[in-house]
Amino acid sequence: MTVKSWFPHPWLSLLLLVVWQLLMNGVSAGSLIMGAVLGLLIPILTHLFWPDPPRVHRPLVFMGFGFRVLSDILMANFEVAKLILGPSRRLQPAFVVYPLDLRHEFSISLLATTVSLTPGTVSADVSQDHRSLLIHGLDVPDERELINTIKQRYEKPLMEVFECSRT
Amino acid sequence: MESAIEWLVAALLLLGSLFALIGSFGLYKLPDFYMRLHGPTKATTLGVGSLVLASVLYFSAEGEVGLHELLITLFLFMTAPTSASMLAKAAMQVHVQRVERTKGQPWEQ
Amino acid sequence: MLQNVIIICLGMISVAMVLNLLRLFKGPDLPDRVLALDTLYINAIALIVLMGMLLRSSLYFEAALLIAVMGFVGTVAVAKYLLHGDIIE
Amino acid sequence: MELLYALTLGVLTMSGVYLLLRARTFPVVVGLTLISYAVNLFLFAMGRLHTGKPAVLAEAAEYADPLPQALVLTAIVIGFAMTAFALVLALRGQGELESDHVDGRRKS
Amino acid sequence: MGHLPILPILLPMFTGALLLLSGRRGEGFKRLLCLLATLLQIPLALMLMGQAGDGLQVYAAGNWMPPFGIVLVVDHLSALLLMVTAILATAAVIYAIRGDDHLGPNFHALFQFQLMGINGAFLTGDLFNLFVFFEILLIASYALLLHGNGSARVRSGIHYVLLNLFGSALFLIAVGTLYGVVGTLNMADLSQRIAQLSAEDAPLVGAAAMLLLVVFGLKAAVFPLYFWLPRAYAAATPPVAALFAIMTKVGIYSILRVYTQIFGETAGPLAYLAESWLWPVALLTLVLGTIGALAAGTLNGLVAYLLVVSVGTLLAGLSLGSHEALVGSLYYLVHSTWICGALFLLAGVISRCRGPRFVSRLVPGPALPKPMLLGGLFFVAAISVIGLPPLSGFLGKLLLLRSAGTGMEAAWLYPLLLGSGLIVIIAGSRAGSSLFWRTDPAASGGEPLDGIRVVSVILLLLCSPLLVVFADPMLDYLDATARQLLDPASYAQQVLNSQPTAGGGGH
Amino acid sequence: MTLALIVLLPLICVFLPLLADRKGRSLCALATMLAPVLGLVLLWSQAPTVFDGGVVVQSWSWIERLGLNISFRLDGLSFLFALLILGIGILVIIYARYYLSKNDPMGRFFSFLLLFMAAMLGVVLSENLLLMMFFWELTSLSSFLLIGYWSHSSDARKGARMALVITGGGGLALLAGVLLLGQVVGSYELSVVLASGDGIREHALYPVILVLVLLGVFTKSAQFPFHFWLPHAMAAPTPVSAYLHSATMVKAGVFLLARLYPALSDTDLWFFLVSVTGMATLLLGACTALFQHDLKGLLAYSTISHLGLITLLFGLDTQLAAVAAVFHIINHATFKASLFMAAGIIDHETGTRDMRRINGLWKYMPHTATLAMVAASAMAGVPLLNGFLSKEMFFTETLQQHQFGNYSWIVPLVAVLAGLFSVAYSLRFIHDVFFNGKPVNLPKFPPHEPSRYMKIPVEILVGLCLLVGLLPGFTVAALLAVAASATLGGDLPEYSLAIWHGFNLPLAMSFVALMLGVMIYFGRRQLLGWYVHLPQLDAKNTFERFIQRLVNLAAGFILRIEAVSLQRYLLWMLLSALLVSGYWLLQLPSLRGTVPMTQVDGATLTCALLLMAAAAATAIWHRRRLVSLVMLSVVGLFVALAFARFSAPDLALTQLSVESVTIILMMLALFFLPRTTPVESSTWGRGRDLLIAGLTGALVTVLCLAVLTRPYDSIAGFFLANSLTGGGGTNVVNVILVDFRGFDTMGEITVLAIAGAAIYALIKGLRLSRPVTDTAERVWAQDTHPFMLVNLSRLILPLALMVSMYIFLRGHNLPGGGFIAGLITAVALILQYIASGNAWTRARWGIDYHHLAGAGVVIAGLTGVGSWLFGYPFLTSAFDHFAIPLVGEIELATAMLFDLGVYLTVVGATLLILSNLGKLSITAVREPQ
Repeated sequence: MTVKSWFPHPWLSLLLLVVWQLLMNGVSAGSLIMGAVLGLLIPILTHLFWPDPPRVHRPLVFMGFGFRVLSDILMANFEVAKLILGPSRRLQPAFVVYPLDLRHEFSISLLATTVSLTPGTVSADVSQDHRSLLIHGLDVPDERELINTIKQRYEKPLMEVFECSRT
Repeated sequence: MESAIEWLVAALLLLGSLFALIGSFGLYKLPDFYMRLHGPTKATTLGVGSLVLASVLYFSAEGEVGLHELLITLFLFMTAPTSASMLAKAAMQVHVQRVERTKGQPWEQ
Repeated sequence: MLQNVIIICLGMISVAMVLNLLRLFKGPDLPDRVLALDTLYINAIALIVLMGMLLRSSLYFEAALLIAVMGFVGTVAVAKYLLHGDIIE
Repeated sequence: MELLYALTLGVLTMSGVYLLLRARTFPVVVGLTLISYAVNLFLFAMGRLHTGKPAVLAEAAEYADPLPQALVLTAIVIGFAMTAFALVLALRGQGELESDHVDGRRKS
Repeated sequence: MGHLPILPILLPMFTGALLLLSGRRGEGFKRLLCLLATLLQIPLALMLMGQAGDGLQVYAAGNWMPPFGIVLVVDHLSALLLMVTAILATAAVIYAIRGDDHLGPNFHALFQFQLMGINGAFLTGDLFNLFVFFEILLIASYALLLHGNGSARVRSGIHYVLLNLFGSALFLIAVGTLYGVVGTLNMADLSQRIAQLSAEDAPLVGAAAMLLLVVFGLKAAVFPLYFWLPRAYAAATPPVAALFAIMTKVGIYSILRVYTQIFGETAGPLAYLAESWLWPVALLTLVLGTIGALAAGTLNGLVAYLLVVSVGTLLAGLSLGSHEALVGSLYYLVHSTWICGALFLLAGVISRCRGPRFVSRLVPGPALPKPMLLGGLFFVAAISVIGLPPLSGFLGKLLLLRSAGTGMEAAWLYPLLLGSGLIVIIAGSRAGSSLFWRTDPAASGGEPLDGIRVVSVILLLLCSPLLVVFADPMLDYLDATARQLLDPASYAQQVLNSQPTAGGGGH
Repeated sequence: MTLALIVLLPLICVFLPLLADRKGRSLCALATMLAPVLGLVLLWSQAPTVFDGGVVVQSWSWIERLGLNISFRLDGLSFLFALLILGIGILVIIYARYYLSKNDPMGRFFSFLLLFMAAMLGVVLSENLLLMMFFWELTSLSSFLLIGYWSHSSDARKGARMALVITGGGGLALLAGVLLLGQVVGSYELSVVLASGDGIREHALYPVILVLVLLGVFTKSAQFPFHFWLPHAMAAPTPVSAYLHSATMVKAGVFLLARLYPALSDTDLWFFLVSVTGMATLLLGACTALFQHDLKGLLAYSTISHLGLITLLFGLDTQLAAVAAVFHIINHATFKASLFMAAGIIDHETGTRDMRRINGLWKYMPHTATLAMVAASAMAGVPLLNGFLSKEMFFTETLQQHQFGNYSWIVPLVAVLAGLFSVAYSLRFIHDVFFNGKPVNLPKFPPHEPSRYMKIPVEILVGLCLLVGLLPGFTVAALLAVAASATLGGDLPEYSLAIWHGFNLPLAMSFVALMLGVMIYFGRRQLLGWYVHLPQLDAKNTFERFIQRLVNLAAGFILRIEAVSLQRYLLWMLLSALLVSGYWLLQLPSLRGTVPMTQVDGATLTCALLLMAAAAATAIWHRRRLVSLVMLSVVGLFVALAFARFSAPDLALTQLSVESVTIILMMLALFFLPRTTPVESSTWGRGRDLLIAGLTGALVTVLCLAVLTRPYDSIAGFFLANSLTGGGGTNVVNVILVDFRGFDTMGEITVLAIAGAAIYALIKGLRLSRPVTDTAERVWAQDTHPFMLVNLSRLILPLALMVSMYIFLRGHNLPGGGFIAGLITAVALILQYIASGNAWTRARWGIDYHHLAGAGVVIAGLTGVGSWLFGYPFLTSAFDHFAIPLVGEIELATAMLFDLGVYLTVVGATLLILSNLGKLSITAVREPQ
């Protein structure tokens, strides 16, 4: 029995612990103990379903990424609201094929999620070989710019957080 | 209840509801499926997000400090993109109509 | 004041729901309808959160949470059906 | 409110019964589901309609009647089991009779 | 503390769950377990029948007293029906373990759950709990009806299931309305509260009660709700069909329970509200069942219609409402359940011997093995079910006819009941002579005769002469049953005055 | 005990012949004879009492409330009949021993015979009328078996069925009559019934009773118009005919006439019905007999005619007529039994019964011929034989009666007519068979005398005919006297049994009958020629055709009203529900009660309207099933919102989680089903459905509104008050579920577990064709495991488990509980199936869901049983608070353990259902045709 089999997803365990505190709507000794127990038990129970968990290398960068996404969401919301309320004739929708540098499944899906969460873009599909992402944009005057923005703002930090060893 | 918080809650509420409404309006108004797909993201993100925040503030002010409403947003952030992607894939499979000026092609699977 | 704001918000969400349902009826394709359903679920979350505030009760939180956790399952199921037919192959 | 509620149930029931009277298994099952929604709402309403009085004990002075709620919970679960069974039976019918007609007719 | 009243429910429940747990191995073990659990029901039922003499046994689940908690109430009627079920089920299991259980998975578990549902329906004193047990027995019956699959079963199964699903919806509406107006679910409490109902609310309760009648009527298979039955029962595997002989009786039991105990003489403007509807319905059922029996093209079909006839007959008796009529009906109920069960099993035996080409179709087929034995059994069963002497059916009919007096009721009942008897004689003699006498020498038969299956038939058939021989003690018991049923006030009092078990700990 | 023994002995010995069959035929016959011989001895032991005019009654009470006692009665009449039954029975047994061929299963024959004998003895010896009914129907049943003994022959089968239907049906009428009689009299004991004749005759029900009883009598005794079964019963082996159709079974009817004579007779109705029927039968039987070519057919019609004669006698308004009737019963039994036996011998030796072929047998079997000729002469009423005596009495009585007023002369005329026919057919029997040239084409040739023992019974019977005919006073007088006096229930009128009464009118009638009969016989060829031109009414085929018509009609009718159509059944059900509940609702004084309605708010109104719209859309778009399904889930969502709106968070949660599982389920099912529904019903049909649907909707609305606006007083307060103190939880709904009404929940999870097991059974072996193209007729996408979904599902599983844990743990105090938690877990797991496929998931989660479901039920059940250890009833809950360092105070309740059972069952059953449904597409795919 290795540590790994007893503690297969450290980050997941942490996440679960936090979620439990949120669920209990407060932190107490009882909730911490229970959260810890569950945070240990559930990953053991379910790790077979998640054979290839991601490794987080730079948690701080990740947090920064998180805040950036949140603020982007806020801004994009207003922009898109304008687009929606304006005449839809002027909109320039587009399908954009976005070439992926990320390789790990989890980070790719994280990127796709991010793209979808920021209004104005929706990641429609991931190619079979996981090399490109199909994005639909509500109003895309310039595809290249969109790709660049995503690369810079989202893919790069994710690369740092999850896949720095490889690059 | 302190009025500052009250005002803040009210603002958040209105903001959230407004965005939810705009999202649904987009869903109703936009001309093709792929464009309509963008509407609900407003509702999920800012719409529900602000409402949840308002709720957290509101109940905290009432004395029930707690952040558990945030979990709603957490889960929505996880699930909404997935369903959007699934729907887009489905739409591509069934070849729904899209406006002609759309640049690029959805790829054939 | 807050009560009134909440009621106004409820009205907005109601309108949003009506719009969703209109889209649901209009279609024209199944993905449109499912998308409308999905949005309806999200609006329902909003509605429940508002209701909880209106009634000053946190007892409705779980309902909203549950929609967030499970609401998409239906969407996913229909989408997968359209994609692949059998949703559990 | 009560009138609105009752009317809603009426429409639900009506739609359900109309579907129930169709000749194919799937619409019938959908109809039964609608009817069971209506019935659940009906049973629930027998504790009368209350706003903001969930039967979770706190300092409140008044609570909704918890008993119908418990009954409805049971009814929902049972209804779920039954719907599942009916659906699978419809499949069995399709497989065995090569038709989804409720009477197993091949051609209408 | 006697836990006896709940055992008839718990025993099959645990057995069923264990059978689910025991996986796919150990078929022999499963059979043994199922048989033992079913056999144990007989002494349980007998003990309860014995106890019923000391007055009502009220068992409060969770130690919550009525009207708040759910109570099981053992009175003469429920104990009697438990016994009827136990014996019928035993025979069905004995038949089933010779191979019919392997036509599909999970047979024994479903069988036990079915018993649980039936027993629960007989025991419970709570209207909503009755619904729950109805659902248990229904879902188990859906599965059992379809056991073995095949197009005929699926076809009639779809009808059976969908009709009953709608029936369940009506049940809930009715229960809901009753609760919404009266505010309680316990039958005893209902009966007391309905006695004090205002005239303003009475029609609402009346409507709910009549909806219940439709639901029970569907289960009991009365006109015009019985149409699903003949095809479904004829298609079911023999042990299942045999067990189902009690299912219609569950409906009748519920009618009896609800319309004598809740809407009995104490119910003011609602007193006996079902009886005026039941009388014509019962007679129509009797007539249509008889016509169906005459038209039946298979032995199974014939038996299924005979079941409908028996339902009509005993419902007619019940709607007469008098003490005497109740006694007669109950006697007939016991008799018809066992004999129809026996006939279903016998039809199964015959079908097997005639092979899949002929099964129980009433056409010349291969000669049957041991014609004296099989023919004799059929003869006895037919006599009994037709109501010819010297077997129990005759006594049952005598009791019923006698209780009709000499008035208007008799003028309807005599010709219909006896005319039905005559038609059934025709149908029965045609069936018998086709199956046993008109053999087709060219046809090749099916399986050889299986002794154990025959034993199961004999077991049930033996009940018929025994019912005649021990008619007097039996009627004494039924007399007490009827007295209890016709005294709803004392029933309500006894149930509501029961005391919780005191002791340390707990709440 | 004696009387009971007489009846019971043959019953007890029923199996003896079956056992003895293998040991040899003679032994078998001897074993059979044991019972009647013993019975005869027992009967004889009672003779002194009977001949002293006494009545032996022995009774045991049996079912008192029914008035059904085991009581037997022996008086003159029953003595006479018992004697006939036992005596002739013994002779028939001897005869049958030689009659039956080696191929016939003798044991079976004799046990049927014993059964019949017991039944017949029961009929005549019963004191209780209900008891008599037992035996009465038993005679029909056992005769059915005897007639159908040669079951390979179609005639035998049809004859048997016909006899059963007619006599059995008559028996049912008789039963009704007897029941009514008993209700009128207040007792079923004969002694009481016979003593209350006046009361009966004055009762309003008397005509009904009489008609019913006579129906029983006439069918049994083959009276017109029910006579036709008897000739066809001749398909039975001849010993059966000799026994049943001469001496016993057909006599049961006239026995009953005699038995109930004191109670029912002596009214105009009785005399009219009985005598007219008797006359018709007498004449019809005698006429028809003449034209039969079948030996036994002739005898059968002759029997009918003689039974008619007896009936007629009972219907004449003189007391002496009844005496004559009893006398003729005795005589007919002896000569007819012997004639049947003789006919059987002839049949046996020649292989045919056709009189056109059997001729001139005198040459081959003179001994038998002599016997038959004597018996036939007795039948014809030739002087010095017993038949003559009773016939003289009969003629006398026809002249004595005046019941038809001016038309009374008809009766003697009919008597003479019948007499001359009876002479003619007797003559035909003698002349055609034994003389009249040579045998034609006999199957067995040459015929010869049967074995010695076969003739003994005939000899004995013929001897009796002679003895009675010659010396009536020494032989039969005493028996007749007691029997007749028992019949009349009082003193006997004056009569004389002398052979010679001097030249009188009856003698002249006899003479005329004899002469004319001979003449008719000689003119038989013309008559026969005339007869064949008459339209032939074959009763058997007519009857069969009638029954077949009846069956076809029934089948057509059943098909019409039961028309295999679920829609029809549902309509019936809906209409019944509407009718019965509408009947009461129309009596509502006012739809709205006293409670005022609450205010509607905008959001609720909108949601309600949306709910209605979605529900209607589900129905409107039902042909496009996917669309309909999407609408359905909208409805589900709004229902959940409604629950939340009206203070039921638990329900909202449950509804939501059930909703998602239902959608998955329906999608799974829809894959294999057609995607659209064809248009099938007509506009009219749809309109009708809409109307019914609307009415049902209205019913629900009315019920709902009426209840909602009325005050009520419910038991809910108890739960609110005791939830915390008694159940240890603040979420009252949950406490009700796991504690107050935990028993319901126990049942509910059992339903789930059953559904799982049932669906598993239903899916097993199911083969379905899999659609190869999608909704737009394109091939399905190849991407079976969508990338985003796979990744999401992996993350969401632990989180969802967490949530479900949370929901589970808080259930007792806040909205939640085992059921919802179970569904969340199930959905999270199902998501794995959807995302990654069945095989992938199964490889990682090897649990048999049967076990999970079963374990859940067992845990919940054991929790309940656990309270027995503390002396409490099932499911009594216990809870306590424990202080744990650091964690603080926690509450542990048995209800939680119970809830764990619920949780496991829900997970197990749901996954059992869904994963098996999902498996369908891999395991059981059949390519479309």
